[in-house]
Amino acid sequence: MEKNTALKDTILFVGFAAVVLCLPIILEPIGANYPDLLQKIAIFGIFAIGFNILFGLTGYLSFGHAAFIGVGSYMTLWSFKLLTMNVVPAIIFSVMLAGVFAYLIGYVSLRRSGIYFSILTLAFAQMCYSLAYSVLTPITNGETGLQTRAIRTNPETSLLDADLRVIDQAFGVQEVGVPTTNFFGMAMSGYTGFYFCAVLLIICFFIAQRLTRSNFGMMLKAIKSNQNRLNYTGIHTRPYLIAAFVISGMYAGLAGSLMAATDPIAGAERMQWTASGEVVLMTILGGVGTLVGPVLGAGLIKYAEQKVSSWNEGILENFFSFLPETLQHLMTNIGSLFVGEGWHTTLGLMFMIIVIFLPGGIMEGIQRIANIFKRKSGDNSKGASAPQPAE
Amino acid sequence: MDAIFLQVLNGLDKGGAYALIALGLTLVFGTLGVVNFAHGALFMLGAFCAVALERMLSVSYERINPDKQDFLGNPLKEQISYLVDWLGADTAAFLQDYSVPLSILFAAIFMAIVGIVMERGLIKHFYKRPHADQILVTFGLAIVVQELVRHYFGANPIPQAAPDIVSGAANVGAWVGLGDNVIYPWWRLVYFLFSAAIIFGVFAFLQFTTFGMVVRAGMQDRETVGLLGINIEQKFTVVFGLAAVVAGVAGAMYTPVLPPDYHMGMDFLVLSFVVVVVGGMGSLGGAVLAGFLLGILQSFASMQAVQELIPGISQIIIYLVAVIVLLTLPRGLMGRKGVMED
Amino acid sequence: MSVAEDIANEPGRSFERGVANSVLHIDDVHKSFAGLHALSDVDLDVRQGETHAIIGPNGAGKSTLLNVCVGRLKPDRGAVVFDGTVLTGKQPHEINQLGVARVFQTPEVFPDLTVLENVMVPALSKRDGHFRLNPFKSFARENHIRDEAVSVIESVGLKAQLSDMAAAMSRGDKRRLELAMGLIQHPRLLLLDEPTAGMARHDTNATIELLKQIKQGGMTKVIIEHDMHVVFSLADRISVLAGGRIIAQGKPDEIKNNPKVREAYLGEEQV
Amino acid sequence: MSERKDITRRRVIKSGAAAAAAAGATPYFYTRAFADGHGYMNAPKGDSVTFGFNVPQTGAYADEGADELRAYEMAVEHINAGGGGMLDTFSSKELKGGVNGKTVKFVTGDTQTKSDAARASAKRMIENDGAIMITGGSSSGVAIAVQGLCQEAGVIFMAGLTHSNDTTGKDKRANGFRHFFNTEMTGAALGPVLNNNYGKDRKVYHLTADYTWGYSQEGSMIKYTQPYGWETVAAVKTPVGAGDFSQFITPVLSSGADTLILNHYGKDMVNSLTQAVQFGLRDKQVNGKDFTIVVPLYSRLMAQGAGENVKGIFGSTNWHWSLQDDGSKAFVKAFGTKYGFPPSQAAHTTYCQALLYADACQRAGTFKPSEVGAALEGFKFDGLGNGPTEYRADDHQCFKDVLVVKGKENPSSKFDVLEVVEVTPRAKVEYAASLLGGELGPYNNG
Repeated sequence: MEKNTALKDTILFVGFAAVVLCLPIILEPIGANYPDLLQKIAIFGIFAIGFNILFGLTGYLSFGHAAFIGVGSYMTLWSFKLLTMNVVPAIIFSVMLAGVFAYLIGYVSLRRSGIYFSILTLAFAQMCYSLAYSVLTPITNGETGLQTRAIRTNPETSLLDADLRVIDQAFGVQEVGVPTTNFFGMAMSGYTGFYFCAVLLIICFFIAQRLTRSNFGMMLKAIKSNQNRLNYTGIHTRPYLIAAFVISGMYAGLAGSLMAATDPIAGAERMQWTASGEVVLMTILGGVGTLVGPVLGAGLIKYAEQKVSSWNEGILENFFSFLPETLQHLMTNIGSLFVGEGWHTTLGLMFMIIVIFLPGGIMEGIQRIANIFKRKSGDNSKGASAPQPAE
Repeated sequence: MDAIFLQVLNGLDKGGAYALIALGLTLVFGTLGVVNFAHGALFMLGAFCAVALERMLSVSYERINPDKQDFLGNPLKEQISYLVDWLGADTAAFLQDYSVPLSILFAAIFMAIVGIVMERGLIKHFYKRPHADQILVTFGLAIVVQELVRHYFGANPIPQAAPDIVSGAANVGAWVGLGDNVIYPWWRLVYFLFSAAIIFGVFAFLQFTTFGMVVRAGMQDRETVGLLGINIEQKFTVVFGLAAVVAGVAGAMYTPVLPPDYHMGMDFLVLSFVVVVVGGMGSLGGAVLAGFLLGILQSFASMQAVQELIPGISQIIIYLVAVIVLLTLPRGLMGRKGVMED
Repeated sequence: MSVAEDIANEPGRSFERGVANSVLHIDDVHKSFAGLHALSDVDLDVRQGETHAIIGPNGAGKSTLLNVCVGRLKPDRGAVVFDGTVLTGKQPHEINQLGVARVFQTPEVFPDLTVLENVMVPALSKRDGHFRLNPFKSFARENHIRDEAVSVIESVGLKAQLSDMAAAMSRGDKRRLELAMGLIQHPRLLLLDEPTAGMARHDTNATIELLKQIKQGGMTKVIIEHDMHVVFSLADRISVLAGGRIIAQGKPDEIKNNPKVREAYLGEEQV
Repeated sequence: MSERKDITRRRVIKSGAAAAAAAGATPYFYTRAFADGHGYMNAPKGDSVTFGFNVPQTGAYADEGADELRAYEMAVEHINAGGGGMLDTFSSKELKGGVNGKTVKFVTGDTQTKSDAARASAKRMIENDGAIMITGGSSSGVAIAVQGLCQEAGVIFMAGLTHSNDTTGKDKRANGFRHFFNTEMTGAALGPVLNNNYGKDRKVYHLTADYTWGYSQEGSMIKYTQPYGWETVAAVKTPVGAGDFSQFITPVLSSGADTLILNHYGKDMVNSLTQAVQFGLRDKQVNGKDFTIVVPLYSRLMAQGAGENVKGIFGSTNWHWSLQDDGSKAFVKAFGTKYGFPPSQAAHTTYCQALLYADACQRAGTFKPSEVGAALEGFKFDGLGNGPTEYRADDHQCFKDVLVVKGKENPSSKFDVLEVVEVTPRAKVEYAASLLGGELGPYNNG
């Protein structure tokens, strides 16, 4: 049995890695094989996987994880501005700083559970957002966002408008205009940027998988199932919760850092509650507590945001051009309710449909389809998909 | 002194709005056990009831006036209101002037229908589902509702005028013996009284009717009420309808203060959750108390003297209060043990 | 200074560390809820290796006493001393780590875990104690603990349901699972809150047999029970609680014939 | 100036061994986008060229975004037809159907008025749809973010509605161009008009949106009213999207100020203005003067939202449909006939930007950013509704007359909310490019 699980895990991991690395080919038919969307899918995949370590395993629903995205992004930008355009130090510092923030916020917020915990995390994140947008402008450059600049020539220029990059300067790097971010010379934009993110996504997936299968992961699941009982079993649950919170915060910090690494700008709006809500939706949409689900959810939402929003009426009219003209107009009108500027409607409907018909998210849908095929191939001796009786 | 007095008025006014939204939210939490992320959308729908009524009262037909020109230089098509034709100019003007107060009736009926349909059609299937599912489905619904509103009314705010008689500012200073600088808009005073009346009405309803008794018992202990064999499902529908109506009329009456736009529900959503949690989940009194408390604190935090002392405080005061309250009082101001803690 | 030390060092109070070979010593414990005295002047000694039953009519304060022992409730006065350590004021997980395990009256299992996992979790916590974070220590590779868990599950008769979700089990099965979760920790003191309630007679007997076997292993047990068949089959000594006070203590035979006990139980239970 | 051209992003960092690694590791994909072109990003193949219209389709500025999109669609029609609308009145007569012999097509994206979303959607249009330029937007934060992106990606950015100084000030970039005016020009134009109408020595209370544009607008208003003895009593920052501004308005009553300047835009402007009027500010007399309110930047779409309350209130705007020059008349006629209502200033500026870009490409004979940019730099034109206008080479900012407007007392229709009070000539609002700082840097051709 134990070998069976290990084998299944290995297959899952290898399959996941293969699919991620082949995404540019797999997504070609739906027109999603361009670097930015691929990068976003990988980055938000990391975010969602990390979020799932907290929410999926312990059941603690944080509404403030966007704060760590912001922390990671700002730290990365400052590393670019002060040290070097190489992403390695930026990522390391960002993940560490996000971890520190997560520890502080988690330490306080985890004194409460349930919706009280959710509101505490929300409150902290909203405070970070509001301050970053206004009072902390000297660090965050407010609404405009922090960007990389040319090397400072006049010492009186604010560091927001000019950079130092001491490491790069020490190595005598010649810069023309504003340089691009790199990983030892490999540019972080375009497909290289995607592969960089993809490799990190696979590593993050691996770590999450190991965590889930470890004793630590089992304790987290036990916390979700019955935290009180676990206390009487001799486990002090708080350190476990804080650890889970910090780990998922570091995942978020990494995601934030990668956002800034592939696209060197950091804005406060990344920390708004809607951004925290987005990752909650991704996780639930894909399937809470599953390993692959959150990544699927992330991909789906990013696809909707990027592609569905771009299907304007012209594209719709082309799409329905095979119809007679009146019908074409009618269909275009109906269609435009759901795509283009109406893409939010599609998103809202998708949430509702999935949660009504597939409570376990997309992963449950996949499971059901798989079960149908299993049954067709004759393996229906066991009622594997029999619903669990309610309490 | 003047400034402080006015900030208290501001706080009461804001607090009234917060309390009205939070009231329905906490009622639904407490009795149905549902985390309703679409509650903000109900508030927004109520506000658009006022807009819709105003539009209905000024439905018109076109008449070409060859003497005037429109912006393209073509003969102007004048809009003639049907209401004017039917009822005469005076009555029509009167009705249009009072469209916001009239919209309370319209909003109450419309929102009751919306609430009942929503509960029967969707919410009731989610009583036993995890909170996360409830959040996702109601959030999805909120998005769909607000996109529909945007489709018909556009994205820009649509101001609604208060009736002429209460459109100016009252010389409140003269009433309480303060200076002439203490003036306050009539409509805001009306709104405060209105919210107090609604809050009082809801409490009286829950306190003095048998129906209210059952609902309160349900908030105490849902299982027991179920065991009593009372037709609790039907009661739940009514409770949800009530919450929708309260949110709706609160929204309709708020339109002269804040020109409604399709996104206002989302803007109020987070705030109303903070209010409910600070008050204590499922506690009606707590929601009202927290609503007024946060309203007044927010007003004071915006004063320049305070802002100079603590920069940025006006931006974060609500959340800061939420953190402090939750850390010192584990279940909010008036919350009970065991509600929504899993 | 911890709460426990605080209480122990309260001026003018000294705890007797109990009689010789006492494992659990309950010293003058008072607890009241809103003016209602749930426990008053409770003194109790549980000796090493014995099975001590606490009986009494409904509302006598039995469960309150157990809750005070495991740290769920804090007494108003008095203390609980386990093997020389004051438990009062300690966190539930600390008390468990000292070797006190509890089997709950209403089954408190992990509903979303399998039966096997339910039993392995307490075993892990017994072994590892404090917080551990090692992502490469796979739960599936804990062969030693799994084997032990399987044998304990077998001994409570749940072998067939090894990989079932606990949520889907019957109430009686959950109680047996509870028992297994307590047993696997090899506690020095096992507190059993009505371990056979809701079981069929046949299963009750099986449980009695199981507990008898454990007794040979030298584990000290405190058992709260309504079912006198169970009590008299297992108990070495019995304490009777009524109205929050201990009204009698002694060997089963003494208790059976105690007139006070009969009075307290009149119309309540059949002795 | 010529040496800053033609530098591609590939000449980026060279750091020892890293560069060697890069040379071997740069994969096929990365270079694909421009390797087969003519040495610049998304060089058009075939007989069409794609413009990217990046406008807010959701969020608070969705209506302005929709109007921008209408104007873009019309601009594309006119460019492809070689005539119609303001193309007929435009001083440059190069465009005669299509651009450089290619038909113009377009793709659209939703900025959501968020920098991240705007950059993502611009990237999609560049990377996936092959857009040769990006244009649009309805807020400065977004404009600056997208401008930075276009600089990195190597396409031209024609800014839409963005009023902050920074867009062509300290955040200016070689690949970015702005037709819209800015807070500096608003201040310079409004100052004298306010003095003429309200007199010297007033006490001013500022309510300022708590973000970059707000600070910039507040600074300009203080700078240009000070010479007339206008004194700042207080400048209070308000959270963006505050909704209810009552707690910021009541202190004005007792502050001794006789003028309130609302450095707000969009929804904030509608809300704060509506509420300030409700509080009876306009009916008051302070220091023996009538209390006045000023809204430095007007948007007609939003002013419609503020309804009755804008009457008599001064502000500035980039363009207004009631202008009677040939260009404006032609534009309003074309737009009004197509859509049934007059265009907004957002529609106007985006229409102009599309036309100006197309014209520059035609004149340069290529779509290569550095050459198109050179064609725009210092370009003088007329007939686009703002009178004689110049794209200044130093900061890629258009200089033209600024309109001072006020809310109309007797509107004849729901579109007729503003009336033009004064057209401040270009000379009075011009400033040295060095005033706002920043560096254009070199062009990036991708």
